This record gives sequence, C-alpha cells and structure tokens, in this order.
Amino acid sequence: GTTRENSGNDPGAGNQASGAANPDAQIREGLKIAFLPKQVNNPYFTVSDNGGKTAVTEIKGEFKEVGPSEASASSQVSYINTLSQQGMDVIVTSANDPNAICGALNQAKAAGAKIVTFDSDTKPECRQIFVNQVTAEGIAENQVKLISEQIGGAGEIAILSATANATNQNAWIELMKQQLTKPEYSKIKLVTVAYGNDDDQKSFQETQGLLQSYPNLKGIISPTTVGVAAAARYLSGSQYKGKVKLTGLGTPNQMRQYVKDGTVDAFALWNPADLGYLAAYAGAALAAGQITGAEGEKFTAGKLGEYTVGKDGVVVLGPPTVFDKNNIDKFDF
Amino acid sequence: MAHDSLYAAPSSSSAETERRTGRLTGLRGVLGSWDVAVVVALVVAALLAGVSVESFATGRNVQFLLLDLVPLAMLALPMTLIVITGEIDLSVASTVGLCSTVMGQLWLSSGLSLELICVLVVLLGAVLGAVNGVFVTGFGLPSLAVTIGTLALYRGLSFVVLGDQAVADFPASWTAAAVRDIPGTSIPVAVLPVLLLALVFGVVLHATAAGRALYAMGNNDQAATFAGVSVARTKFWLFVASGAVCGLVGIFWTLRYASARGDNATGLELTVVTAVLLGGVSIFGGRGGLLGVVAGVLLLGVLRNALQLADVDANALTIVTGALLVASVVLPNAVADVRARLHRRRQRANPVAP
Amino acid sequence: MSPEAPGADNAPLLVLDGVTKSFGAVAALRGVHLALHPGEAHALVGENGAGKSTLVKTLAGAHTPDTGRMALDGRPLELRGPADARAAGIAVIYQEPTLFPDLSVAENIFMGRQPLRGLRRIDTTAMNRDAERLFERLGVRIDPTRPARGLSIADQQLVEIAKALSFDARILVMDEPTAALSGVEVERLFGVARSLCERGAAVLFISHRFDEVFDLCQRITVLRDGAWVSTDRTADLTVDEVVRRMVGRDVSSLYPKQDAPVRGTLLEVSGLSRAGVFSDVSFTVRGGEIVALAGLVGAGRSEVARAVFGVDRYDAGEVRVAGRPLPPGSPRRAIAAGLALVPEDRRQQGLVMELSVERNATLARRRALSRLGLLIGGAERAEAQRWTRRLQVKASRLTAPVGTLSGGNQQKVVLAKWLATEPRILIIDEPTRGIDVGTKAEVHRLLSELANEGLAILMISSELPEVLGMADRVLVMHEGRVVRELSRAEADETSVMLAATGQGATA
Amino acid sequence: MSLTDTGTPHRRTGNPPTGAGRHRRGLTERLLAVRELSLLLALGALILVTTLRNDRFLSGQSVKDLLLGCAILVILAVGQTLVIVTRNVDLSVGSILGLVAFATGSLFLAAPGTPWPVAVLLGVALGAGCGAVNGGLIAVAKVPALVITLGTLYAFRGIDYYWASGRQINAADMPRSFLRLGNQTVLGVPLLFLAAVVVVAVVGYYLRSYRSGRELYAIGSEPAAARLSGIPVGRRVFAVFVANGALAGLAGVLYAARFGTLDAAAGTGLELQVVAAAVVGGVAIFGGSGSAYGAALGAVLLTTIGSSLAVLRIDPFWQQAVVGALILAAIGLDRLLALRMAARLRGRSAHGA
Ligand SMILES: Nc1ncnc2c1ncn2[C@@H]1O[C@H](COP(=O)(O)OP(=O)(O)OP(=O)(O)O)[C@@H](O)[C@H]1O
Ligand SMILES: Nc1ncnc2c1ncn2[C@@H]1O[C@H](COP(=O)(O)OP(=O)(O)OP(=O)(O)O)[C@@H](O)[C@H]1O
Ligand SMILES: [Mg+2]
Ligand SMILES: [Mg+2]
Repeated sequence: GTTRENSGNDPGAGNQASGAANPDAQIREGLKIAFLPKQVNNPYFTVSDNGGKTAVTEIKGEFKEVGPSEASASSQVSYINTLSQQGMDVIVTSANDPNAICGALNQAKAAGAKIVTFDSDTKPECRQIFVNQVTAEGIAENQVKLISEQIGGAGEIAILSATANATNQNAWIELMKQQLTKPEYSKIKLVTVAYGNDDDQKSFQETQGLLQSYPNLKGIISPTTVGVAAAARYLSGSQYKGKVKLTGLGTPNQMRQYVKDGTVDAFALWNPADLGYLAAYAGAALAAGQITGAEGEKFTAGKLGEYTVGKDGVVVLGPPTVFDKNNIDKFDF
Repeated sequence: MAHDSLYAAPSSSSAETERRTGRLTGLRGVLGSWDVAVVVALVVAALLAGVSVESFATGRNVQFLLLDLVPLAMLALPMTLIVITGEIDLSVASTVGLCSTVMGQLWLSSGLSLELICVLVVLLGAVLGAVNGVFVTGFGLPSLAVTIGTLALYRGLSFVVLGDQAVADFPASWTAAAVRDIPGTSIPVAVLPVLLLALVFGVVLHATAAGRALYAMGNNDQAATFAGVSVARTKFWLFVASGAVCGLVGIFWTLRYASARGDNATGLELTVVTAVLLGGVSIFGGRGGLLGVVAGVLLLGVLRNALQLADVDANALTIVTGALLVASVVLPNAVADVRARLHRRRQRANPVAP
Repeated sequence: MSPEAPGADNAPLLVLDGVTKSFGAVAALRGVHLALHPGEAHALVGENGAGKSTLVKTLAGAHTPDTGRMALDGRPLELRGPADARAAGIAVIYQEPTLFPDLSVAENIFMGRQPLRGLRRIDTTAMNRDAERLFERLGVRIDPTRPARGLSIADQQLVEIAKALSFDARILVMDEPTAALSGVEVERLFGVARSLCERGAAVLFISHRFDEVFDLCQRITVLRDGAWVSTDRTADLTVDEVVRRMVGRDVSSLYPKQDAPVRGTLLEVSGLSRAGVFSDVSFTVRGGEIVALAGLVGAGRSEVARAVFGVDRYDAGEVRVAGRPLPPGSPRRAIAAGLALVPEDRRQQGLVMELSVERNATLARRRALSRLGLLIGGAERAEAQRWTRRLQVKASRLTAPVGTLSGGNQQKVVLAKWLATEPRILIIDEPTRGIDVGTKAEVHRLLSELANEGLAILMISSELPEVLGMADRVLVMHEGRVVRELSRAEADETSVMLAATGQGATA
Repeated sequence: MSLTDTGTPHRRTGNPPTGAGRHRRGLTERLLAVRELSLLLALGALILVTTLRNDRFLSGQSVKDLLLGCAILVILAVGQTLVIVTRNVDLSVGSILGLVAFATGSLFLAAPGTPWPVAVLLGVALGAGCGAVNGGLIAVAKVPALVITLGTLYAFRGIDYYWASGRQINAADMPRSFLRLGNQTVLGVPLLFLAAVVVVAVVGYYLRSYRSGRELYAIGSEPAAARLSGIPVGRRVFAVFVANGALAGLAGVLYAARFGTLDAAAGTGLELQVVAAAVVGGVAIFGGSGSAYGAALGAVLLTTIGSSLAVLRIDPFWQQAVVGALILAAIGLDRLLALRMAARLRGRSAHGA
C-alpha cells in the first residue's frame, strides 16, 4: 500500500520561476486583477483590498474583489476556480489554508493567471510572489520588545492568539519564544498561550480566564486584531485596567478608545492598505514580466517605491508601525 | 422527530388533512409533483445560466461545479432517508471533520498504508453514526437535540485529534486522483461513486419494502411498529450509513483539498439540510423523494456557480440561498391556498341543491 | 318534511339549514337540516362515512360549510372558528380525543378558561378543585394534577366529557363518546346529559349503539351519504326502522358465528406476566375457533394482545405458535409466524394517516409482495384492490390518504391490511369499534368465514352481544388476570358480567 | 349494549384526591422543578470544582464577568423557550442579533446624539420586525419553522453583510452613555445581567400563570387539539416569533453595548448555542414542556463551562467537545426523568392502588 515512507513526497520544492524577467517591461492597461481575501466582510481585508484597488486604478487595470462570506479554504477554492474561469490576469489572495487552495491555484496558474499571496501565504510552489506584511522575525521582535518595555522587563506574560491552527500566529509565537530566550528578556516568563478563535466573545472569555488562572500575570500579547480588541475591552472594564499590560497587533480605529483611556500603552500593526497596494503592484509586475518571482528581482510599487523580491519569492512590506497616544489620531483604518 | 409533526399533527384534524391534501392535489395539478418542479427549475436555471453567464457552459466549469458538489450530494443521500423517517442528522459536517483529522493523524503518525487508513476512516464514520443511532433509538432521544450535541462533540474532538496542525503531505497521486476527470470528458471521476450511491439509496427508498417502511415510520412510527417494522433498528442503521458516508466524504475532502484539519467542512450541515428540504423532503418526515433531492443539490450548485461567475457578491449568495429555501416551502402552500379559496368561492357561487 | 317537524313543541335552540360541505370531490354533507330543541337529547345516526363527524365539526366551527345557514335562538350564526362556537355556548366532544399530553388533566379541562385570581393570573388551586368536582359528578377518580400523557383511551374520553361539562354549555355535542366506555361510565354520562337537558340545554348525541340512542334521546335524525333522511321522535321509531333508513335496506344487526370444525392448537399462551399490567395469563386458541377476551375497560386485555404480538415486552411466560416458541418483542417475527393484530387505536396504531389507502393496505405485507427485494407496483395495487373491495371500503380512490376516510372506513382498511397478510392467527382488538351496523354484520360474517377457513381468532370486545354472538369460548379478565373461562353454552350476560366484575370468580 | 358493571367500586386512575383548597403542586410541575434543581446542582458542582482549583473563580471580578458573560445568552434562550414550547424553533436568532447590533452601531454613526433608550427601543422594534417576518411566513403560509428560520438565518445574515459590506463599527463611534450600559453595575451586579433577570422573571411567570402562556404549551403539546379547542394558534405562534425577535433585538442592542466592536459577523453560529442552552435547560425540543427558568439556567451553565474551562486551563481544543458531551448528558437526564415519571404513573394507575 501507499505509506508515508514510500509516497515519495518532496515537501518544500522551492518556487521555480519560469522564464527570464524583463525589468523594463511596461505594465499594460486593462490588466484584470482580482483580490480574493480570506473572507469578505472582514474589515481588515476591506481596508487592504481598497489599497489594492487604489493601485489597480493607478495602473489603469480592472479591479475586482470577490470572496466567501465565511473564512474557509473550500469556498476559496471555488472562488479561485471561478476567477481562473473568468480569465483573470492576476489573482491576489490571502490563504485560509496553506495547502488546501494549492491545487486550485496551480490550475489557475496553468490557465495563465499570475498568483500573488498576501497576509497569509500558501506553500511557495503554489504562487509566484508572497507579499509579507512584515517578516515573522520582525513581528516577534517588535511584540516582545513592546511588552517588555511596558512591564518593565520582568514578570509573567501570556499570549492570546487567534485560532489554534492559524499559520501566521503560530509562526510568530514560535519566534517570540525564541526572542524570549535572549538574555535581556530572561526575567520574562511566558506562562501560556490561549486561543480566542478570532471570536470576540471567546477571546474575551479567554482573557478573563488568563487573569484568573495567573494572578501574577503582568502582560498579554495578542497578535491578532480581534483578540487584542477583546482583551482591551475586558481589561478596560475590569480591576486590572492599567495594571496588566496589553499589546499586540490591532487597528488604530479599534484600539483608539483603549489607548486614550489608558488600558493600552502601545500596540503595532502594518498599514493594511499599503499591503494590498503593494500586492497589486507585485501582481502587475508579474503580469508585465518585470519580475518572475526569482530572488533579487526588483520592481517599483507606485508611491511605496522600489521593492526587491527575497528568498522564496517573498516581498516584505516593511517594519510594523507602533501606535501610541501620540500618533494614533493620525491614522484612520 | 417523531411521527407527530412539529407544526400540526397529521390526520387528527381534518382541517389539516384538508390543507395537506389540498397541497398535494394542487401541486399535482400545476406541476405534476414537487420532484418534477425541482427538476424543471434546475433545467431552467441551467439554461438561463448557460445563455446569460459567460463561461458557464464550458467543460472546465462543469468540472468545477461537480467537484464542489460531491460532498454535498453524498451527504444529502443518507440525510434524505433520515429526514423521511422523521429524524435529522445535524452532525454530518462535524463527522466529516473528525474523519478528516483522524485520517490526517493516522497518516502522520501511524505508518499504516493509506488504503488501510481509508477503510478505517469509513469504519470510524460508521461508529460515529452508530453513536448518534444509539442515543436516538436506544435511549429514545430526539435526534435534533442529540445531533446538535454530537455536532459540537465531534467538532471538538476533531480539534483534539490534530490540534493546531494541518496534515498536508498526502501522496500527489492520491490527491490528483480525487480531482481527475473521467478520461475524455470533463466530468470528475468522483462523480461516479456519487451516482452509484444515489442509485443504491434511490432503489432502497423507492422500490423496496424497507423504503416503504421508511415512509410509514416517518408518518407514524407506532403504526409502523404494529405493522412489523423494526423502527429502532432501521433508524439505527440509517445513522450508521450516514456516518459511513461521512467517512467517505471525509476522505474525499481531505484528498481534494490535500489538507486534513480540524475545521474541514464546518457549517456544511446547514447546506445539506437546505438541499434536502429544497428537494421537497418534508422536515416532519414521511414525504419526499430522492430525485427531488438530487435535483435540489444540483440546483443549489448551479445557482451558486452561475452567480459567482456573474460576480454576484457572496453576501447576495447568502440571501439567495435563504430566499430559495423559504420560497420552496412557501410557494407550494400559497398556490394550494389560492386554489382552495377559488374552489370555495366557486362552490359558494353555485351551491349544490339539497 | 321540514326539519322542525314533527310537532315542534318549543322553538328550536339551534337550526342548521341546507348545510353542504365537500372535501375535493367527496360531498360529505349535502343540504343537511337539523334542529336542536332545548331540553332534548337528539341522536344523529348513520352509516360510517354518512357525514356525522363532519356535521359535528361544522357545528364546532372547525369546518366552514360551503353553503347553508345556521341559526342560534333564531339569529343567524356564523362560526369562523372553534372559539366562536364556544362563545356561542356550544361544547363539543370529538370522536377522537383531543388532549394535550404534556399538560395536567385539570389544565386540559380548563384550557383557555382557567379560573383567575388577581392580575388575571391563573388560580391553580381553584382549577384543580373544580376539576375534582367535575370528576365527582361523573363518578370517576382521575388525579387532576397528573399529565394527560399515559391516560387510557377510556380515561381520555372521560376527561373530554369533563371538559365539555365544564362549559355549562347550552348545546352539548357528543361524537361517539361512549365508544370506549363501559356501562357505569355510560350511565353516569347519561345522567349528566339528562340533568343538562333538564336545565334547558340541547344535546346532540352520536353513537352506533342503538340501545344507548333509544335510552337517551327524544329525537333521531338519520343521515345517509351526507344527505338528511329523516327526523322523528324516538317513540315513533323502532331499531329496525332506523337501521333500514340508515342503510336503505334490511339488515340483521348480528351475525352469529357458524360452527366450524375445530383443529389443532395454534396459539398457546402460558404464564404471561407484565408487572403492573397483567399477570399469569394462560390460554390457548385452536384453528377454526373464535375465543373472546372479555372484561371491563382497563382489565388489561389489550395489553395481553400487544405482548403476545411482540409490540410490548413481557416479564415472564411464553407464547407458542403451532407448538413453536415465539421470540418476544418482535412484531416482525410474529407476522412471519402467521400472527396478525388489529389494534384498538386505529389512529395511532393502525394506520399511517398520510399514506394512501393502498400503501396502508399492503404495509404489513410489503415483504411478501417484493421480488428479489424490489417491490412490484402492480402486485401492490391488485392486493389492495382485492381486500378493499372485499371489505367494501368507501374511498374516492385507492391513492387518497387514508386520513380522509370516515372512521369506520378507516377501521376497514386496518382489517384489510391484516387480512392481506393471510394470517393463521388473528388477534382482533375491538373489531367493530365505531363501525356501523351494516358493516358490523359484514365484519362478523367475515370473522366467521375466516374461522371456517381454519384461522384461530382471538377477539377482544367490550360489546357483550358481540362476545356472546361470536365466541366459541369466552375468557374473562379482571384486573390483569384471566378469572374465568366460559364455553359458548355457559356464557350469558350474567355469567360474563359476574366474572368481569370480580364476583364469583373461579378461575 | 355494553358491559355493565353495576356494583363495583369506581375505577381509580389516580391518587385519591386530597382535600380541596390545600395547595398542591401538580405532578407535571414537580417534574419541572426536579429538572431545574438538577441544573442548579450541576452548576454548583461546576463552580465548586473550579473554585477548588482556582479560588479566584469566585472573586468579585470573576463573578461579575460570569454574570456579564451569560446575560445575552440567557435572554436569547428565554426567547427561544417561548418558540420551542409551541413546537417551533427559531434558528435565525443569531442573524437577528447580528443585524440589530450592526443597526444600533449604524444608528449612532448616523445620529451620534441619539439617547440610548431610543436605541434600545429601535433595536427591539427591528428585532420584532424580523420576528414578524418569520412568524408571518410560518403562521400565514403554514410552513415548518425549522425550514423558514433556516432560510431567514441566511437571509438576515446576508442583509447584514450587505449592509456592512466589510465595515466595522468601533467603540469610539458610540456614545459613552450607551457603552456604559454594557459594563455598569448596580450594587455590584452588572446592569446587563439585571436586564436578563427581568426578562427571565417576566417570561417565566407569564408562561406559568397566564392563560395565553398556558395556551403556548397546549399548542406545542398537540397543535391540532389546540386548534379544535379554539386557541388562535396562528396568532399565538406569530406573537411568539415576534416576541422572540424582540428579545433577540434586545440582545443585539446589549451586544453592541457590551462588545463595542461590531461587524457583520456578530452572533454567527449563536443559534445552535441558544438551542443547546434551552435543551440543556430541559425545554423539550418537541414542544409542550419546559420553563424559561430552566432555559436560563441552561444558558448560565453553558457560559460557566466556557469560563471555567478557560480558568482550569483545560486544553481549549477540548472545550467544544465538553459542551457537546454536556448536551447529550442533559437530554439523557431528561429522558431518564421522563421514564421514571411514566413508571410512576403506571404504578399509580395499577389495580388496587
Ligand atoms: N378532511 C377530510 N378530507 C376529505 N374527506 C373527508 C374529510 N373528512 C371527512 N371526509 C369524508 O367525508 C365523509 C363523511 O365523513 P365523516 O367522518 O363525517 O363520517 P361519519 O359519519 O362520522 O362516520 P363514522 O361513523 O365512521 O365516524 C366520508 O366519506 C369521509 O371520507
Ligand atoms: N398508556 C398507558 N400508560 C399507563 N397505563 C396504561 C396505559 N394504557 C393502559 N394502561 C393501564 O393498563 C391497564 C389495562 O389497559 P387497557 O385500558 O388498555 O385495558 P383493556 O382491557 O384492553 O381495556 P380496553 O377496553 O380499553 O381495551 C389499565 O390499568 C390501564 O390503566
Ligand atoms: Mg365519525
Ligand atoms: Mg383495550
């Protein structure tokens, strides 16, 4: 029979960029670029897709946003099929599952579409470019630094994550644990990771549970927008407000209130609109043949300037922005 | 769901019987039967989509459409029989999820061959179905409540099995086989087992003594018992069959998406129930047929696919699904009501001489 | 003849004039006239399916007549629903009990009219007390606080009666209220009905038992095929005359069993017990023989039948069919062994109301009718036709839902269903409950014929004439035990009665 | 002629009636009380075990959190009880809640100065409107509630999505006075919980002590009989759906006040939790029995389990599984009680009682 040993799978067969890039190629007008977020109805993706729309308008292409109303890989597959059926030039997507949509993406690629992933990647061989909001290392470093500053470099902390199998979150958490082994953080102890399932109420309950289980808790990192908002809301209405520190990844609009009322000192996020914007440009560059997804290729992304394709076809947006009392009113998303 | 219907007990009120027969005859007069009506709706929808939606009527699209429908169609088959007996199984999607994660876990850590794993997964599905069956028939609990319980239980267990992992390294030959076409056509191979199952379930339901018994117990399980039908045993085996089919779907799902994870097929149960009801099966049991359900599944698929291709918002799709379901039950009744009213008016106009 | 005739001595309370009602193609009522006078009990008789229950439901506001007028106290009455009928002072006991199993008996009686205390809240204490008083009037003891679920049919019927009485209605309509009752309760019911009449109420009474009709009622209206035939004073009528008007010909109301050669023992029950229901029941039934199981309502006869057939489990004892032990708890095996059970409650146990007459008639025989596991449509239909014809089932088509048939015709379909299995042993529980005279004789003739063909028949019946006329042997049950076995010669009204009431029992 | 049994004592089918006027609790009611008691015991045991493991579970803050956490589910479960008792079910409550919550947010966006009572009223009205759509379709077109509300589950949610089109409304968009509703306490008890208690008390008392309340049980117990006894079944069922919609609307407004962050997905999947709470609380899924108090206790129990698993740091993966197992246990217990009662009734009516 077929067993795992003899199945001859070769995981991580890198991204084979085909053909040669022509850095001077022109982006033609009327490129059909489709954005397929994890889920429509998710404000975060609405913002980033709008960034993409801005970019597509700049290059005089046709923009379209489609997607499932619930964040599942299977419905994403059916949308990818529809898009390839409609003859899209570029599909920009954020994967609900790194593997599940691979088959459909490969089929779409074979039908002539260029594939860009953003926010959440698939396996590298299924797409040409992954536009990463920030490197996982960057996030981990930033988050640990923020919490350490807030709790004065010592004490127990916990992490409130999204779902237990969220790829991003898990990678970040792994790297945060590595960060914490550094000597400057030696007095900080990570006691647990809780999962709020990106569900507001669940995250709220989990925060509550954390505080009860760990009376000495000094800080919480919640690297997910839903989680950090729920945790902030819990803290702001509880006796722990201001005593237990909270940081994480959140949007300024959601967190503004809690920054102002002193529940939260500082948190971080990249600009999701820029992320979508960059992804659209990367897709256009691929379609034009300016890049193929090989390491070292360069392209210009409108107002954001020039970007270089890194290893495995990854393009990094840049370091995250830290929001605090002083700058939060300058942002609206 | 016991024989005493949720909304109004059959037969005990003749007003009710009058309405029901009115509905039946009314339909028969207008459309032949609900089955036929769904088939007609399907054909009309497909023709309209073919004409008005670009790239709908292409081989590739047919392939996509059918592949997307395989799990729904498979699950709808045993569900039809279960609903006809007056029960319901809301745990199907969670059972699929649990079968999928167990398949992943076995593949990841057991070293067993995939063939054996598949057999084990189908067995597991049957066992999970049997658990439902024991609660419903053995302890005599309402299936709606039991399967809401196992809906949560099985989904929870599927997260327990694989946790935050996703198993994705299934052999390419297997994952490719799940989406392969029948040579020379654009019809996926996976459609064949669905057809076979549909045939089996169809024959059992419509042409065997057991099928008759299903309708009888759906309407009045006590009378069925008195007529020598082993109501409990039959229902038990239906739940087992449903579970086994969930196992098959779990395998298909895992291979098609090359990914075994805890949240596979979440929420599918409502779509399955929608398809079955759209196909004309009465939620109270005792009425409906398999042809209608198969047509209902296809109708749902065609509409979704066509609307997606026509770039209709996912939100509108949600509304359409809901509206379709409501219309499918409201319309026949409304038609029958109007006819009955007309009939009465005519009667009043020229009364029978005493 | 005008509906008010003959000799209206007082103005009628309620008048129905030219009432028509059809269900699709079936004309259930065709221009019916009826006048109910205050202080009088009025009987409505007719064959099964004559339209009696339909008339009752029209009076109750549950059916809207297609044409025709109703008048109360000379003023036109229009009923838009049962609530209107109640408001008009019409109380109805339907043919089939309509209780709420989850609610307490008292609430069942007073639903919608519960006694209130301050802030319009329900006064539960007063309600239970009132219910108790009602039961006292009826001379029965039912705990008003117990749920209605689990009441025997007789008790359900009593609760229905209590409910109707609680209205203090001006018009009391009773659709076969006595079908499930035994002598005492019937007497009590009649006592109450008479006292209502004395207070100026009008009673409409429906029954297939003529002794009751002649006992209680002052007038009799006969319906035939939905049409009004006659209304007369009871004093001017004889039973035979009424029957002739109902059926349109002369019938003998009883058909005594022919003597048939008695063959070997087919059914042997020994030491059968079920805790709290029956104990140590033993008897045998031979081919060609009709054995009657007599007793008062609640004696446990139906329970024995159900246990023998395998619908209920039993704690001890054994059932043998033609010498072979029958495994307990499986009606399927029982059918395979040649047993058939015509249950007492056709609505719950006998029929699948939404399925067609045809499907119902072949339901118990569905396995035998299939070839290689597949059912053959033609064979099913032929089989259904054969039996419905033989039993003269009146139905518009064989594909009509059986729920649309009249009570008596439904009963015939149940019989058809079981005779179609060609059993060796037929257990038949209240074979003629709710069946009109003509058909009753027909059923009796049929039973006799079947016995002649060698069937062993165990018949449970609460009607003494039926028991005495049909049975070769009579087993009398009292409180869950067989207390007496009487041969045909020994059995007469007194001996059966004495045994059934537990007096002079020598088991 | 039928058998006459002149001279025998009356057949007994129940206990000899006790003296009139003495207050007795009916068998039917006593069964319910047992059900509610067992829920309270389970709840007590759960709290005890959790507290033994972690004494902070009973701290003021934590109790406040618990009460806050269950309030919305309690309100929904009570509304659902009204519906289930009539042998119907409303699967669209989650969607109604989401729609109303988003509407409330939008209201404050459009008219920031709206006083909060107006928002509450409008939310309740919108919920009642949604309920009227359900009830209208069910009562007028005479179709099963499960199907209709499964349809409107999609439809209302779709409308919500459509309206929101990916927008989010944040706490900052809503007036403080309104948000305080979600957090404020009166004598240490959250306002939200008090609202839930009022709802439970009113509905519970109504169901038990008013004619129309009892009629709901009658409808659920035997709809055809209800119709024949002159109960306006259509009107009552319609009213029940409107009431449930209104309660879902109220829950939606409270949700907005409590969570502050609103998008179109609020309340997704809540319907199964609500039905589960009612079922765990002893409301028979096929109508005719159950009480609002039981359903409320069921909701409290489910929420407490959620919190205590989090506190006990039980692998979160297990949580859903535990909830599922609990539902099975609860309905199993109901069945057991019912069987015991049936046995008792049989014993009572046995001969020579
Ligand atoms: N709801 C219904 N739909 C169709 N036909 C009906 C309906 N109710 C009654 N009928 C038909 O109307 C006729 C009269 O029925 P009804 O029940 O009034 O008879 P009945 O006189 O009460 O008979 P029985 O003595 O058997 O109770 C029958 O032919 C019956 O089949
Ligand atoms: N559903 C039930 N639940 C509890 N006890 C029951 C039930 N049905 C019957 N009993 C009890 O069982 C005993 C016998 O029942 P039943 O009245 O059916 O006897 P029967 O002799 O067959 O009378 P019938 O003339 O009504 O057929 C009685 O004591 C009765 O109270
Ligand atoms: Mg009748
Ligand atoms: Mg009996």
